[in-house]
Amino acid sequence: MATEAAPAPQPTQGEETPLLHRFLEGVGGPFTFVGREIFELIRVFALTFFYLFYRPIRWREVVRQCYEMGYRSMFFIAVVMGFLGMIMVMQTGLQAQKMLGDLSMIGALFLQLLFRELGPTITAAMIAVRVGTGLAAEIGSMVVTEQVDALRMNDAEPVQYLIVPRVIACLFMTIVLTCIAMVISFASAMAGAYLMFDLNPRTFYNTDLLIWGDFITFAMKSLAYGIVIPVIGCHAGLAAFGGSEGVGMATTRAVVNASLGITFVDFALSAFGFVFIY
Amino acid sequence: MIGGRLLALMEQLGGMSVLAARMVWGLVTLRADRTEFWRNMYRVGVKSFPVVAVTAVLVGAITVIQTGQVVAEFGATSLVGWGTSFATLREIGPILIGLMFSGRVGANNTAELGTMVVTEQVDALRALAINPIDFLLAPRYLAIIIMMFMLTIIGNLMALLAAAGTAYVLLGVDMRLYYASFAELIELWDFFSGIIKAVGFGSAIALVSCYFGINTSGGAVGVGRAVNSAVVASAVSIFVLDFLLSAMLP
Amino acid sequence: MIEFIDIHKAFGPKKVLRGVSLTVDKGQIMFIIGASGAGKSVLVKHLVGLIRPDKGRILLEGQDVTALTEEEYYPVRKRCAMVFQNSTLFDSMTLLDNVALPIRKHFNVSMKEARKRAIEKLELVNMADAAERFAADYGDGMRKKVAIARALTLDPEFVIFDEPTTGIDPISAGIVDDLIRDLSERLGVTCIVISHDLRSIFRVADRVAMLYQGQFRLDGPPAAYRETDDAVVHQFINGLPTGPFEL
Amino acid sequence: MTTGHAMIELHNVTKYHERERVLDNVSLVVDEGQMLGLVGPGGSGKTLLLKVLCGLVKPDSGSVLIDGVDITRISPVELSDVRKRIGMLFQNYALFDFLNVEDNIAFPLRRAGGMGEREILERVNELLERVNLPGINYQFPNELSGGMKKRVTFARAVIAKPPIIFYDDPTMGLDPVTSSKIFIMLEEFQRTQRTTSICITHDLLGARDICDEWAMIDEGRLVFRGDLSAVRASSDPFVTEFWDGAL
Repeated sequence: MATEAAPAPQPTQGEETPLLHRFLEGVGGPFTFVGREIFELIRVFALTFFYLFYRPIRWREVVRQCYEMGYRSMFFIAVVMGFLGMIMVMQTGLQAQKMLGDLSMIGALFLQLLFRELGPTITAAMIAVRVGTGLAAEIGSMVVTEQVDALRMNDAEPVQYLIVPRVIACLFMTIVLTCIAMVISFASAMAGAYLMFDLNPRTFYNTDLLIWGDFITFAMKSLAYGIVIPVIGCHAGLAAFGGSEGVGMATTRAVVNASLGITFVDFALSAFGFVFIY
Repeated sequence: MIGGRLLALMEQLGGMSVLAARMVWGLVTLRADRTEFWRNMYRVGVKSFPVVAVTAVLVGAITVIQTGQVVAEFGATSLVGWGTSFATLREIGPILIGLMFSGRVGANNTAELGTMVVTEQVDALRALAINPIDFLLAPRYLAIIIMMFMLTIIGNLMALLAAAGTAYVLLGVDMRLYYASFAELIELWDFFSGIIKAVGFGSAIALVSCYFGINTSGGAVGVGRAVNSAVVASAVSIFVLDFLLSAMLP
Repeated sequence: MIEFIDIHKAFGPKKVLRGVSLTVDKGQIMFIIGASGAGKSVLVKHLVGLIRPDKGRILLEGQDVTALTEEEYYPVRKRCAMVFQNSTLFDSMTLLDNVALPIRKHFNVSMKEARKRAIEKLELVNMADAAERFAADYGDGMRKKVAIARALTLDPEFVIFDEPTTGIDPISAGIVDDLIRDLSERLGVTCIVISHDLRSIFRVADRVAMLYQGQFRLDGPPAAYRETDDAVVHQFINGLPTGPFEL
Repeated sequence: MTTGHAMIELHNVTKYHERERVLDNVSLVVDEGQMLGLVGPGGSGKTLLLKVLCGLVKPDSGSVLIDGVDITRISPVELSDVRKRIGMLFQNYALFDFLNVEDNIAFPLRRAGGMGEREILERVNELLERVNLPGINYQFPNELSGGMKKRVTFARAVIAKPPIIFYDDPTMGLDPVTSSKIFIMLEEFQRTQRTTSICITHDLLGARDICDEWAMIDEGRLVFRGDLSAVRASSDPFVTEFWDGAL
């Protein structure tokens, strides 16, 4: 429950110019908004973490959510990652041909980039779009039709009853989907390289550039995304209010916050990876 | 199952092309509502600028970390400027800004249209003998495309600045050197191809979000579902378009 | 006058209208009542082309308006305005702009002229002082009045009300009922009201037709409903829980 | 019928919504076994008052006593125990769309625990019989009509035999016949279980003879409290205008 904002202190000398007041509010506004948003996210995350160990987990619901999130978004992610593979190969191939003349290293370079950056981040972006919005829409409409209030009346805390299974399922599915997506992406890249620059797939597939650091970055990123996406999606859903318009706002908020969240985490972990691992 | 899904896909594509034709027709014959157009230009543009700006800055930094590091490995630190800005201008900028745009603008557009359909406001428009496509959809379609075009230009600029900054901080590449390699190796065409892609993404996002918005059904749950399918469809169309445009453009 | 001739309409397996015929004379307040989902608003939406019939014809002052294209329906809709159940005002605009919108779109007059006419219409429903406010600041009754003002901007001969008093409190419902009565007397507008609000039926209606299982069960003045011997009508009109009436 | 033991007490409860008082110093006492009708214009804070009574919303000031326990000053665990003794019929049904009718109705008992599965199912079927909806155990909420959903929500609210029940506009948007069936069900349950309950409604005609006492709320303030005869005797224009035609 939002605490009551303390009334603004009365200015001592004469009437405070409303312009200054409004200006400060204008400047401060976005920061307080972002601040409150982050604070609420941390609160939901802490609650989820607490309930993870406190109450029994509804495993049947987790499995159902895995199906809902994983299987249903498989086709969509496969298409996107397939195209991604081909696009990256085409771009790097064209430039490498123009600049360096030799194409042998494309495969290795692409694999490294895939592990470090493209694989986890782009898959997570797609999961944020498909699953993040889905969660916000589903939970948002449950809030708007007062189902969440009904849950609370029957001693089922929404975070524990609804969100914990979804977070676990999403975490698990993010890792699984990222691996599958990378295989698909690499396969289509290999095909692309063969078709466009008739580069022999065997030379395309070489892993000498891969170092342990890449696997660590990959694992860190997928784990982080796997938690960030559902928490943001569910939080946006829970904060919905006011009829169908509320559900609309919740879904928009989910996809924007999730995309921003992913970009921030990507930046932080890439910087971390760069400084420590390479 | 596969047949059913393909059939649904074809039906959607058909519906979208019909809607696109009618929207463009509404624009060409200037029947689209001006005040609605300017209102949307403000809402789409100004409201999504901060989000796009933050994404652009982070994208610039991330590009430097990834591609810069590869180029440095080859010892060609002078090429860092070229490497990152090439990738940003052509590929990563339009895609990531497009994804953020499809979230911030596309989802919002679908949600708003969906709510108007579900609360019978669209029926009210038709009952007042006002064509909803001319009044609601055509202005939004144009506003989203124009705003995507402008925001990508600004986004690219911010991404490059952020990239230059990160290159200096992380790789110690001097700004002047970064700018030199940028000015020397980047052709104007790299910049334009990125912008063409951005406009392509913008029109896809606008069309998809308007289509799923106006075809919403089934109360509050329907709005949520419409936004979900709109954002998914925008993401797919961004990558498909990117592939096609990259292949066609030199 | 308006004539519905033998209208059939089904949504998938559910047959909503089974050969319904009705004539509405000019200048009277016609109520169409029946259980929710009995097809009341479906029937009326045929008149303005929001729904197309499977079978049957609709005549508006002799002109056949059964299956026109969207463009051809525009003149029809200018003559038959419609007020929806949840008073569909556009939240992004002020009340004045809401009412000025149709004027601006149809009479290509300057914005100032459109606003002036809109104020006149708002005075009709005595909401003129709230012109610059937004819809969200007002309760259901007030919003409904503005929605009615907006429907009047095209000076229609017929106004259709889709459940005007459902889900709003008795005071606002009373205001809306008086407004409908006022429209009919002062402006000579023919009102078709879809409702299952027993209070407004006996307070305002000139003529009442009851739709039951896709057919008209009884069509006559409100008094006919008081002493009807038809068990189904009797049960419905008095809201008795037991009896032959089923959904 | 009332034993004079105060079951529900509100002492000058106030709630702000962005610097505006949506509940303004409300004080109310409902004795055990009594049924209080809560009426007032749309958006006057009726539903909010029920949510405060359920502990779903925390008031900014004032105290809320359920059977002598002040729920604004107890721990969440104790609060959930108090809630087990409260049944709530939500305005837009709040049926879980991921559960079928049987699981929806059985949900409170399964959550509370301490009862065998067989006995729970027996209780569910008995209630379905009572609301004359036998055999729809495996249907899902979206397949039901408005009236059916109301009855399923009612069954869910009363299955755990709570001593207190809150009804949030149980007959909104329903036609007269279904509304009176719902009211009959409420009254019959009220008589047999001797529950204390508050019923929000706009259908004064239907609820008139069911509620023992009436409370009227306008813009967050309690403006009237008394039984039907007090309503008839009242000179306050707000009361008389609100009730005209339904007395």
